This record gives sequence, structure tokens and C-alpha cells, in this order.
Amino acid sequence: MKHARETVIGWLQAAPLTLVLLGFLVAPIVTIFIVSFWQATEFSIIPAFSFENYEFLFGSPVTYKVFMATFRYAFLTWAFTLAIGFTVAYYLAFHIRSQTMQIALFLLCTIPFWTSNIIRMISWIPFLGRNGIANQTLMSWGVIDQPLEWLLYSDFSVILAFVHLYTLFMVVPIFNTMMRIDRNLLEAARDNGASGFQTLIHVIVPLTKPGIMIGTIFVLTLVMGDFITVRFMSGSQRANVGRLISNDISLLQYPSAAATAVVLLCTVLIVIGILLRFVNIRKEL
Amino acid sequence: QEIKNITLRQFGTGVSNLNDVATRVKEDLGFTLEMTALDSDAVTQRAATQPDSFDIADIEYWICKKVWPTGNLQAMDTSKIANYDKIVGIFRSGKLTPESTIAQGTAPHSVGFVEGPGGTSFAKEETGWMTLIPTIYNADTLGIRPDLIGRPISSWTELLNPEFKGKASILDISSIGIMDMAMVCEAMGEITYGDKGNMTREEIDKTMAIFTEAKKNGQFRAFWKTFDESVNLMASGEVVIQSMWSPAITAVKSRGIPCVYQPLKEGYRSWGGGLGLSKSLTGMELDAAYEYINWYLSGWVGGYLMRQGYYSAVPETSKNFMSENEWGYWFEGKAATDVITSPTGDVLAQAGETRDGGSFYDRMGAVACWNAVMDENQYMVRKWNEFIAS
Amino acid sequence: MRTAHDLELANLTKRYGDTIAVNAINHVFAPGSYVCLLGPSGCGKSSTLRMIAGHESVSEGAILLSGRDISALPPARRGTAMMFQNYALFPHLSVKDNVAFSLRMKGVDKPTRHAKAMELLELVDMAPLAERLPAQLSGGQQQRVALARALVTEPEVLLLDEPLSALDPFLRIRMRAELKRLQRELGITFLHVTHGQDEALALADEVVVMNNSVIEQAGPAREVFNTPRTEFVARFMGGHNVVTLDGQRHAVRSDAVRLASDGLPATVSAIEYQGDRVAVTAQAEGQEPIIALMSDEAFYSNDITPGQPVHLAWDAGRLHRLQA
Amino acid sequence: MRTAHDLELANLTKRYGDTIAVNAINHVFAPGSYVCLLGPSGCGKSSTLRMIAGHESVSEGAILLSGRDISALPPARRGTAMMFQNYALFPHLSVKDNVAFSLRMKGVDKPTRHAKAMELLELVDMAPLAERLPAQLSGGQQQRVALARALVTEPEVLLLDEPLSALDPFLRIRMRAELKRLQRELGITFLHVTHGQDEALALADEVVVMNNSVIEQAGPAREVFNTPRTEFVARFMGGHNVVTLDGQRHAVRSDAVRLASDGLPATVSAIEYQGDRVAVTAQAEGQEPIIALMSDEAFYSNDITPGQPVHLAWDAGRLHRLQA
Amino acid sequence: MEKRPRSFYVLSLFFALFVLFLYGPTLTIGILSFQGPEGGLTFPMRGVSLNWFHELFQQQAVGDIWGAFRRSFALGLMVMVTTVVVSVMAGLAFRKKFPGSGLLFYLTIASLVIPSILISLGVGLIFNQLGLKVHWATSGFGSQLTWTLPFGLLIMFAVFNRFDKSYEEAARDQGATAWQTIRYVVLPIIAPSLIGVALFGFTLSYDEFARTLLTAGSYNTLPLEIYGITTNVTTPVIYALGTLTTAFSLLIIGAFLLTAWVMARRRARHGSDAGKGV
Ligand SMILES: Nc1ncnc2c1ncn2[C@@H]1O[C@H](COP(=O)(O)OP(=O)(O)OP(=O)(O)O)[C@@H](O)[C@H]1O
Ligand SMILES: Nc1ncnc2c1ncn2[C@@H]1O[C@H](COP(=O)(O)OP(=O)(O)OP(=O)(O)O)[C@@H](O)[C@H]1O
Ligand SMILES: NCCCCNCCCN
Ligand SMILES: [Mg+2]
Ligand SMILES: [Mg+2]
Repeated sequence: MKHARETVIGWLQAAPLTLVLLGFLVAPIVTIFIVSFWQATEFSIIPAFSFENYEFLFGSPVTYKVFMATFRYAFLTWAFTLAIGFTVAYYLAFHIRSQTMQIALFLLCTIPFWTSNIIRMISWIPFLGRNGIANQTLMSWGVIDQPLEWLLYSDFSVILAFVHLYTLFMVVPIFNTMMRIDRNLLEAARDNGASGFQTLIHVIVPLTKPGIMIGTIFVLTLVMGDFITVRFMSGSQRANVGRLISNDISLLQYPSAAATAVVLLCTVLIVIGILLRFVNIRKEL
Repeated sequence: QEIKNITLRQFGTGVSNLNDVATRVKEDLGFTLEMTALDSDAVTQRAATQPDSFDIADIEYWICKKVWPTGNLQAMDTSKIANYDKIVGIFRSGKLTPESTIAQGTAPHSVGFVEGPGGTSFAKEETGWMTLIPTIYNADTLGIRPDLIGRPISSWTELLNPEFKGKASILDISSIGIMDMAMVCEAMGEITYGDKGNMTREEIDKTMAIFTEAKKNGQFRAFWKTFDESVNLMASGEVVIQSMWSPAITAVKSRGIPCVYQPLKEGYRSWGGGLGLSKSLTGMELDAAYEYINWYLSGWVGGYLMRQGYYSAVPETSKNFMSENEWGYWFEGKAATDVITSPTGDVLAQAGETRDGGSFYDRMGAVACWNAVMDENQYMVRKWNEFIAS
Repeated sequence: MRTAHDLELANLTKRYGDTIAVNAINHVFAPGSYVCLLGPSGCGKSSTLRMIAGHESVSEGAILLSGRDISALPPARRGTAMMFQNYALFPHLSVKDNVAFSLRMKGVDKPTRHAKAMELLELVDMAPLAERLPAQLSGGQQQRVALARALVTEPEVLLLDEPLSALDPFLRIRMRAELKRLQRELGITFLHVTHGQDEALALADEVVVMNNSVIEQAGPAREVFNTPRTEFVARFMGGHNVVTLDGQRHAVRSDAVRLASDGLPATVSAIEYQGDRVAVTAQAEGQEPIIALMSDEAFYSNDITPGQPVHLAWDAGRLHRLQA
Repeated sequence: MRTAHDLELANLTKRYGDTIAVNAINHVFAPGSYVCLLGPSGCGKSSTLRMIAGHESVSEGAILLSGRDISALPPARRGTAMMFQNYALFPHLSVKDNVAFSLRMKGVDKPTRHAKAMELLELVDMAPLAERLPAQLSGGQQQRVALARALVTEPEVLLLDEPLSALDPFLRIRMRAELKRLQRELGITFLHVTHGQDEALALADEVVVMNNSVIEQAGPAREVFNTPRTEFVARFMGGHNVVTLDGQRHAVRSDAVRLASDGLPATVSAIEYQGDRVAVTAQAEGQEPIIALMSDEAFYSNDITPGQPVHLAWDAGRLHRLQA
Repeated sequence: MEKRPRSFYVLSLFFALFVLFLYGPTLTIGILSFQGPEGGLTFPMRGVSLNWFHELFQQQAVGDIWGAFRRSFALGLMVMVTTVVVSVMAGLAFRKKFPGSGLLFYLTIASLVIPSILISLGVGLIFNQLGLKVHWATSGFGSQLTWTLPFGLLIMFAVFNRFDKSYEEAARDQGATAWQTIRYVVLPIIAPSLIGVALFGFTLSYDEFARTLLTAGSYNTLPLEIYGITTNVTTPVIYALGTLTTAFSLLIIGAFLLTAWVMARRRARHGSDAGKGV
């Protein structure tokens, strides 16, 4: 009796979320899935069942190349955001003593996120360009005599922008987990003769794993789904799956875009599915 | 309902979706025109998939080829267009002058007419029902930084000249980019196209192969997609030679940086834009739209656009809104007799200077091809993706 | 009674900003003794212990162990080991790995360190659960593991900060017997912080009572209990009444107070049953409430009820004059 | 001794999935009494209390208060009020607003409910701190506020789940005296869960000892202490030894065990100092360790050391036969 | 003050560099937004002026920054409020076990990890196929929610994991109805975290590009508008916009901290015995 009532209340409370997700997540995915089997001409989508889109997709070396590039971006961005995010979170969690200061420094890190991503990307250009600040500074210091071309419109600049845009998504969950580590454990480690580094490796890192996992999920999905950063920062010279999709979309090749999207979605879900096996997000938050 | 309560929603790229036009419409016609500027992908998108989101589409002719069959636009009755007879021949018969030959590609007139109000396929000649009312067009070529190149440039082949390794660029809009590529490949003598505007798969493959090779060799600094990217690439010296649009050249110059819209011996790659009406437009709104189109062709906008380096579909009427000096400089290709300024007042040229490429007839008469949508478009898009990913 | 293996605090001071947590204390702990550090909340017990352990810096003064000043050494090089109140077992490591942790840090190879860990787990009777994770242990079991982990470093001094406070009373009594046994077997110094006087009395060879950042009294448990130096110690150790006689403050043990036919006139104000004894609280004029502790037989044969007038008496020899 | 205002548990059962936390218990609590529910961790004390309070559903059986079955009513309509272990004071409300909360829920206007809240704060001596937030209070102060908040609903039964366990021992003793005083003043039933037998003995009119989900023994404190029904109760209440004589189990109070010149031969195994008394543990053959509790004077005049052989004796009348 | 280990200084330096890295572009934008009237989007500076801030409030050649700003702001607020309400409700729901909760949780995670452009594409397709009008306040709004709600819900998990159930029991004990418990106890206690959810919701919406791209309809939100504007000559006006936004955020955060500080001060007036044994 009471249970039935609880269930109904639970359902009612979950209803808005469910409706939003049904309407704007499930329905679109289903649509994309269906459309991925359709055909398209220049100007219209032809509802017909065909594997043509998938055949082309899996038959094209570009697909593999672009997926590899996507994984590479995802991996490199992950590695850098993790290294930086972990260090920053570690500093804030364990070296900053007052909570007020922790919050203040943390907020300081979040402010740039109020500026439009596009503006933030564009503004790297004057910095990294051939005659940009970085090159000019380096040349005036005499470190180089020729401008470094690879600072901009390269994988370097793409990764740089990714790291810039998404490191905070790593900092937040790691910081959150670290703040929940009992400080006595660190003292216990020191008491047992662990050096600062050993404490880090044997105590802090293992205990921070859930946060790392959650951050990893954020960063991987953001990078794997991106299509604008790669275009902007590589000067259109590099491609990832997102760009493949957006190019198709811009040329009204919806079925082809949908097929690529389905494959991308499956890839992302598999990667995340694997990660979720290592962490119970609901508990660790 | 009063006309001043009417609001028409127009979208297009930032090139012609100018707020000054909307302001002037309000003054002259009394109704409100809401302008939404989008990037060129989104423009195609919206025209093709969101017919309810606009009243007037400001699109290009080659986009029209994709969009018209969706049925999102309605044909316009030319008898209601006051200045129809004065529209330049390019948009009606296809010929600039009776002697001109029609260039390759999606020439505007070929997608400019349909059989009747409900027609879905394009007509071969003028029928009295227009798909787009032409508004703005130009002959595009390579832009260069003469100060950084230091020698004359006269052929499209220079784009792939190793001399400019890491300092060249083209645009990353496949339908347009492929045409620039074709101009280059043809000029190099590598490929002879049946029709650059409608390539075969082999032609596409060969073209892409040449450019992929160049890309791998580091010929290109970047590809650009938006107007402003092209300006920044050129102005900052990242790039010294690239495909470019006229006002972009103007924008670079207005920062005091030398930049030339270089006429080339193989001719220009041309494009044309126009206004299309949404299918759902009826009644007073439709009347207002006609009124707006008529106003558009009556000269003020034409003058405004010409002062940016574009051409007006009805040059005659624009002349009334330009000074002698401006008309001479922009249309007739004469040396300026006084400073030339942009519509916003930036100085673009001093007395004595001439515009790159000469007069209207010199430029539009030397069009080698039009921006196009090919039959093998889907194939081309896939190859383009491959090129970008290479 | 100083020996070569003393732990000595010399003028030891701890300041947090403006608060003085430990105020220039001096004390010598005999080696191999069980010492309880006792005092009310906030008196500086933990701060003292943590300075000795090396987890808190010393503001002033020195800590000497076996003659060398250890106050600047890292915790692991001091010859001390700490057992934390909540045990601070590493949640991601098994019981065995927890105990072997310090050996692993030293680079001892796996078989050796596991063997040693098992040896200590035997000592605390936890060997069968060596593979479990801390979360799979009860409070008492966790406590033993924590003990084993602290002892594996073979410290001269084991520091325990309220080691029993997380246990239920039943278990607490059992575990304190084990602590005492271990200390006796190992022969090292245990320095045990608590705020329970019963715990201190039951365990300690020496009781050190702190109050307001200083040591109020230190000495063998019996001495501190029977001859409290100050009123604070008398009250804090419990089992004492403080009475004012002739303007002097005296302590008198509750079990020394009798309800008699003559003596100090008072009124019974409360009765508390304690099982084998009963505490009768009585209010005498000009005095704070005085407790008489009597056997239950005595109490129930007398039929004493609150509100009843009584006389309180004690042998004069049981009065102990307080210094403050 | 049933009255119209009893709280009665009839066959009360609580299951969590497969675990039975409370197993068909039956009990009648007399109105206006102070009852302590005592037992080891996990025996089902909290579950019982929470079923009575209405925070846990009843799996089987009924709860009757003043004759009506309240087991299906919402907590606030049962005539009970609960005081939580961690007090559960609303952190965003001032002390006054915490106490006035239930009145606010009923729609009582502000002046009235504040007046009433202040009245209860007076009762627990917290009126001067009425404007503070809970975080600005010490543990003892929070406890009083929680008490005032629970009492403002004028319950017939106040339920307290380990109300003293968050306090330090010194404070715990003071606060338990206050609880007792309040209960007596208000004349309502207090049902107090604890796992400290000293607390139960000191406070309770009636002690209910639970073990393994059932009530093991219930009765007046003295009765439960002096005549434990089972070995478990004897051990759990403390102060008892369990000895086997002629194959029968008996309890004998530790203070009844004497070291004598003849009696049961045994060896002293441990000595625990308790201040005014000393507990000597001795091991006799075929018995579990037996504790003899003696006054310190007696102990120190005798010079007893571990390992020493002794004889244990008691008056036969002090033996109490156990039923299980 | 405790002596700091050397690693503290090394890490401080690292942190400072990180902040510099984060702010690098923001600073570049900041500096360039003070370009002289002749200046462009790139260095070198050509004069120093407030011109572009002034221009920001004039009509631009193309586009309608303030219109787009108003829309984005309105949309941000809509998304913010909805995110808070829906997340709290779902958070409450997830505290009980209800059939389907596992599925809903995985859907939520899927919503978090699905590449944004797919939502945009899918929602656009659906509206297209159903003949509905896309509009930033309908399709755009819904699409953004698929991004903000998962974050909101994750935060609610974190909040409720730390929420002591006995507060609710105490409220029920005091006669509060289920609704009163939520209204007078749960919500006030979790209010500070809700501010976090709200800020998160607003920021994520305000800056969302991909999910709005194909779902915004006739009128652009700010990110789309900025992107659209770049199809014409852009000026440091967009930098001025960036600088103002950053300054505005700083202001909000400052106000937030100040309020917290003032409230703490006000509370401290009543003194504290916390931690004392009385
Ligand atoms: N890290 C710190 N910063 C500032 N003050 C502190 C700090 N640690 C302790 N104190 C203060 O120093 C004093 C002594 O604290 P300490 O922890 O040593 O007391 P304690 O005797 O262990 O108390 P308890 O019995 O409550 O554990 C207290 O007033 C406390 O508030
Ligand atoms: N919500 C629950 N779900 C499942 N089992 C529970 C739950 N609450 C309690 N139990 C189990 O029921 C039994 C009785 O628990 P209860 O909390 O009543 O014990 P307790 O006597 O209060 O113990 P303690 O002294 O540790 O508080 C225990 O075995 C416990 O693990
Ligand atoms: N009104 C449509 C204008 C579109 C401008 N596109 C420019 C393309 C130049 N090649
Ligand atoms: Mg302490
Ligand atoms: Mg319990």
C-alpha cells in the first residue's frame, strides 16, 4: 500500500525528466537511427530501407582515418586534462588550507567559462599566429629566429584549445573526490614512512579514481562529439567524426550524417560503458 | 492590418543581411524586416529544412538548386517586379551581352525560372516566374598580398606554387572550393574538364588528388569558412594568396594593409545571390515582400552593395544612388577622382586609384565558371571530407 | 627516574594563530610505560600527541626521544607510530596490505612484507581476515588492524588518539584489555589520549591530566586519583566530592561519605542507581552537592528518598586538602 | 499493571528483506515511566523505536497507545515525538524557529508559536540562545534544543535514540541528570535507547534488554541487575561473573566475590584499577575468568599481583541461578 | 602558520601558470577590446580606446547582438529554472526505489555523453518530419535541457548522498506533510547547492552552440549570432562583448562572495559555543 504510493510519487517526480529525455533524447536517437537507413538526394530524404550509408561508411578508408583521429584527439586531450586537472585539484584540495581560499581559487578558475567558447577559441589566434604574441615573444627573447608555424592550425593548437576548454571538467570531479578523502589517511601514510610522492601514488591516486573516471567521461564525450573546435583551431585542415557529420549536414546529406552519427554514438556509448564498469557514479558523487 | 505592423523575417549570410537595409526599409516602406545572419552551412540548412523559420531567404543561386525542389519557396510573378526588364542579362537569358558565351557551372539563369507558380523543375528560359530575385553578385578571384609576394601574379596556378608553401589558402565550403580547385588544375594544364560545374567522378578524383598532394606537402596554412577568417588570415600575414571575396579584400585594405583582388588570365569564378520567398507567405505579407523586392531593385541597396565591391542586379537604378566618382570607380573601372569610401565611411581608395579587374564588363565578361551543384555532388562531398581528413 | 630511553617534552608549545593549544609543557615519560593523557575537550591532548607524532609542527620547545631531538624529523623517522581515532585504514587496500604498507614504502619485497604483516596480524588475532577490505570489518576488527599497522614499524612509542571512542561500551572494555596486554607484551611506551577517566585508570601506569593547555597533574593512576592536586583534577577524575571546610577546599571520595546519624546536615536531592552501588546526592548548606556512594544493600535497607533530611559523615583521614 | 495510557507492542516484527530486525516482540510500557532499551549493536533497538515513532513501517504486529492502534498513523499523529541521535536540528533555522517548527506546520501564527517556543526553551534553559543557529551551539546545547523541539508537540511518549552518545563522558553524565529531571517534571513516558548499561541503570525505571531481535529481559533496573534471567543479560549488564557449579550456570556479582584463604582455587590473571575499587581477574579451572571487585584499601593492603594463586569465595546466597 | 613544503611552491607556480593559461585568451580579448577605432582582431594594437565598447551598444553592420543576448539570457533563465526544478524532482525521485529508475539513470548518462550535434540533428529532423516550427524557446530549449539536466541530476546525487535523512524524519515527526517537509526543510537545506545547479544550468545554456545550431529557428541565440556575425567583417566588438561578459561574471561572483561573507558576519553576532564541552 505505502509502497505503491511511494512508487507513484517517485514516478511523478521523475516524470518531467523522463518526458524531456523521451522527447529530446530518445526520439531524436530513434529518428537518427531510422533516417540512417534512408536515402537522400540533394534536396530530399527518401524513406527507404537501405544499408547504402553504412556500406559506404565502413567501405571508406576516410571513416577509419577520421575515427582514429578522433580517438587520438580524445586520448591526448584526456592525458593532458588529466595531468593538469589532477595537479590543480591536488593543489586546491591538499595545499590550500582555508576553505574560503579554496572556493575563491576554484571560482577564479571558472570565470573564463562565462565567455563564449567561440570567442575563446578565436582569441587564441592572435596569440598563436605566425606574428602572434607567442612567436614575437619567443623571437624577442632570441629563443627562435623563425616563427613557429605549428603553434597554430595544427594538432597542437587543436589539443591546446581542447585542453583549455575542458580541463575544468576534469578539475571539478577530481577536486570533489579529493575533498572527501579523510585527511588522516595522508597522515597515516606519512606515519608509515611514505614520502609525499609515495603518498600520492599509493594513497591519493587510488582513492581519487572515481573522480578521475567521472572527469574522463566528461572529457572523452566532449572531445569525441566536438566538431567546431577542430575546424577552428586546425584551420579546417583536420577532421574528426563530428566534422564529418556536420559537413554532411551542411550539404543536406542527412541519412549519411545519421549513419555516421549512429556509429559515433555507439562508439561513445561503448567507451563510456566500459568506464562505468569501474565506477558507480551515483555513489561516488 | 496595417503595413507597418508587418514583420518579415529574412535570413542569409552576413554578406548581405545588413542592418542598414532593414533600417532603410523601415524608413521607406514602413514595415519591419528582421535580419538573421548565419554562416553559409546554416543558410542552406535553414532554407532546406525550416521553411517556417523565415519569410525571405537570402541565398545563392547554387544553393537554390538544392533548396528549390524541397518546395519551401514560392515562385515570383515577374510582372509584379517593376524593374524586371532592367535586370542584367546574366540572370535572365544568361548572357551578359548578346554576344557573351555562358560560363560553366550553375549559371543563375539556369535555376532562375520555373514553369509556373507551382513549378518544381527549372525552366530553360524566362517564363515570368522567378525562383530568386537577383540582388547581388560578383566575380571572385584570388586575393594576394602584393607587399609580401613582390612580383606580379597572373594565373590561378600560383595557388599551388611551392613558393607560397604554408602561405596559401582556399575555402572550406566544398561546393565553392572545388571550383577554385578546378580553376587551378585547368590552368596548370593537368586536367581538362568537360564542365567544371558538373564534373565526372574521374575529374573529381584527379582534382582532389592534386590538391591532396599539395596539402600533404604543406602548401596550405589553413582553410577558411567564414568571411572574417579570410580577412584575418590575410591581414595577419598567415597567408599571402588565397581565394577570397571582394569585401574581404576591402576589409584588409581598410586596415592599411596592401591587398589586391588579382584578375587572372583564366578568368573569374562567379556567384550570384538572390531573395526567395517562403512558401508560407500570403496576403499582406506577400504583398509587403513584393514591395520590398521592388524597393530592393530600385537602387538604394544596389548602390550600397556596389560601394562594397559587389554588383547590383539592376545597375541602372543604383547609379542614381552613387556619385559620379563612385560609379566611375566601381562600375566603369575608371580611376577615382576623389577618395572612395565604404558605406560605413571607411576610406577604401584615394583619387587616382582604380579597382582591381577593371569595369563591370571586363570583370563579369571574363567569368570562367559559376559556383555550382554537380550531379555527383554527394560523391564530391565525400571526396571533400577525405581531402580535409588527409 | 630518568633513563636513556625517555620520551621527554621540553617546554613544548603549540600555537594556532592566536590560540595557544599547548602551553610550554614539560614532562618525561618513562620507557615501556602505559601513559594516559586525560582532559576535557579542547585542552590540547590531540595537539600534544600530534606534535610528538610529527603531524603538527612544534611552535616552541623540543621533543626528545632516547636523547635525540626528534621535533624536526619526519613522522616515520621519529621512532613513534600513531594509531588514529577513526583508524584511518586505507580503504582500497586489504587488511594485509594495510599492515604491510610501511614496509612497501621502504621497498621491502612482497613475500617478506607479507610474512611480517601476517606475523602482526597473528599478534592481534586478525590473521584469518587478512584478505578483507577495511569496509568489511567491524569497528573492533578495524581497531586491531590499525594497531597491527602501527606496530609493524616497530616504534619505541605508540601514540593512540582516543583509540576506543568509536566502539560501543561493551567492546570498548574488551579492547582496552587487549591494548593493555599488548603493551605489556611489547614493552614499549603507549601514549593514549582519552577523555574517559575510567579508561585512564584502568589502563594507565601513569596518568597525565591536562587542562587549559597545560599539565595539571601527572603521576601513577592511584596517586592522581587519591591525591588530586587541584579541584579540577578531583572533579575530573570523578568519585570525589569537593567540600569547603573552614574556608579550605578539600576533596573527599564519594565512597568515603556515609549517611550517619550525625554529621553535616543535608537534604537528599537525587538518587542514582549504579547496579552494585547507589549514588545518593545530598545538598548541605554552603556546599556544592555532595555524593555518597553506598552499596546497594546499605541503600535499600535504609529506604532513602529524595527530599529526606540526612547527615553526612566521613573519617577525617579521608579528607584531602586541595592546592587550587 | 496495565492502565488506559499504556504503550503496548503486540507481536511487533520488522523485516528488512530477509533479515529480521525485530522478532515478534510483546511489551507493555507503563505511562509516565522512564524506560531504557538496552542491548548490543544490531539487536533491533533502533528498529523498534523507529517503528513506534512511525519512521519505519511495521512488518507485522501492532503498536497501541492509550488503546488505539497507531501503527498506521503518520508520525505526528501518534502522540509520540522523537529525539534523534545526531539531534537533526534544522541547520537553516534558528533555535527558536527549530522549536516552533511543528507549530508553524500546523499554521499557528508567529507570535503564538514563538511564545510557546520560548517557554520550552526556558524549560531546557536555552532561552538566551534562541536566536542562534544550530551550528553555533555546542553538543550539549544542541541536545537541549532537540529536546525542546520534541517536547513542543506535547507527546505522550518521547522516544530518544542514543541521545547522549555524541557527548563527551563528562557532559554525558550531566545531561542524563537533566533528562531524568525533565521526565519526572513532565510525567510522560521516555523511551530511551542506549547501549550503555550504566546509563540505563542510572536513568531507568524499567530496563528492557534486547538481544538478537527479541526482548531478553524486562523489569525494574534493580531487578534486571540483581536477577539476570540469562547469561547474556548477566554479562551485558556487567558487574557479574558467570560460574558453572554442578553443571549449572550461576551469576555471582563481582563485588560478592572475595579473595579468601579457602574456596575455589584460581590464579590472578589481570588487575584493573578503577579508582575507588580494583577489579582482580582470576582464572579458576573449568571456569571462565572470574572478577573480584574489591575496595582499593582491601586490595593494596593485600599486595596481589598477576600470577599469584588465590582462593575465590562468595556467600552461597549471592549465587543466582541462570535460566539460559 | 605552518611551514610549507617545497612542493607547495612548485604547485603554486603550476597553478599560477594554469590560471594564466585559462585567462590567456580572456586577457588577449581584454586587451584587444581596447583597440583604437582603426584596430582589428589581431595584434598589433592600433591605438587604445573605449570605442568598441561604445560600438557594442550601437547597431552592428550585421546581426543583432543585443537581441541575441536577450534571447540567450531569457533562454538561459528558462533552462536554469527548469534544470533546478526538474533536477530536484528527479533527485527526490531517485532517493526512493521506483521501477524504471535504473533505466532512467542510464538514459540520463546517455544524454550526458551523446555528442551534442546528434541532438541538434535529431531534434531538427523530428520537428521537420512532424511539421513543427523549430524555435529557440521550444526545440532549442528542449535540446539544451538534454545537456543541463544530466549535470543537474549528478549534482543532486552528490547533494542527496550527503543529505541526512533524519532531517526529514524530524520534520515528519513535527507534523510536516510530505510537501511541507520538502518546502520547509529539504529545499532550504539544499538551497546553496541549488544555486550551484542554477549557475551551472545558466552557463551551460548561455554558451551552448551545437545543440542549438539546428534547433534555434528564426532567431539566433548569442553563440549562433556571434558565429553568424563572423560571416561578415568582424570587429573587436565581439571582444568587447567577451570582456563585458567576463567582467559581469566577476561581478556576480564577487556579489555572491560578499553576500556569503555578510551573512556569516551577521550570524557570528550571536556568538558560538560550537565544539565546546558545555
Ligand atoms: N588546526 C587547528 N587550527 C586552529 N586551532 C586548532 C587546530 N587544531 C586544534 N585547535 C585548537 O587548539 C585547541 C586544542 O585542540 P586539541 O585538538 O589539541 O584538543 P583535544 O584536547 O584533543 O580536544 P578533544 O578532546 O575535543 O579532541 C582547541 O582550542 C582547538 O580549537
Ligand atoms: N534500512 C535497513 N535495511 C536493512 N537492514 C537494516 C536496516 N536498518 C537496520 N537493519 C538491520 O537490522 C538489524 C537491527 O538494526 P537496528 O538499527 O535496529 O539495531 P540497533 O540495535 O539500533 O543497533 P545499534 O546499537 O548499532 O544502533 C541489524 O542487523 C541491521 O543491520
Ligand atoms: N545573399 C547571399 C550572399 C551570399 C554570399 N556568398 C558569398 C560567396 C562568394 N563566393
Ligand atoms: Mg582530540
Ligand atoms: Mg541504533
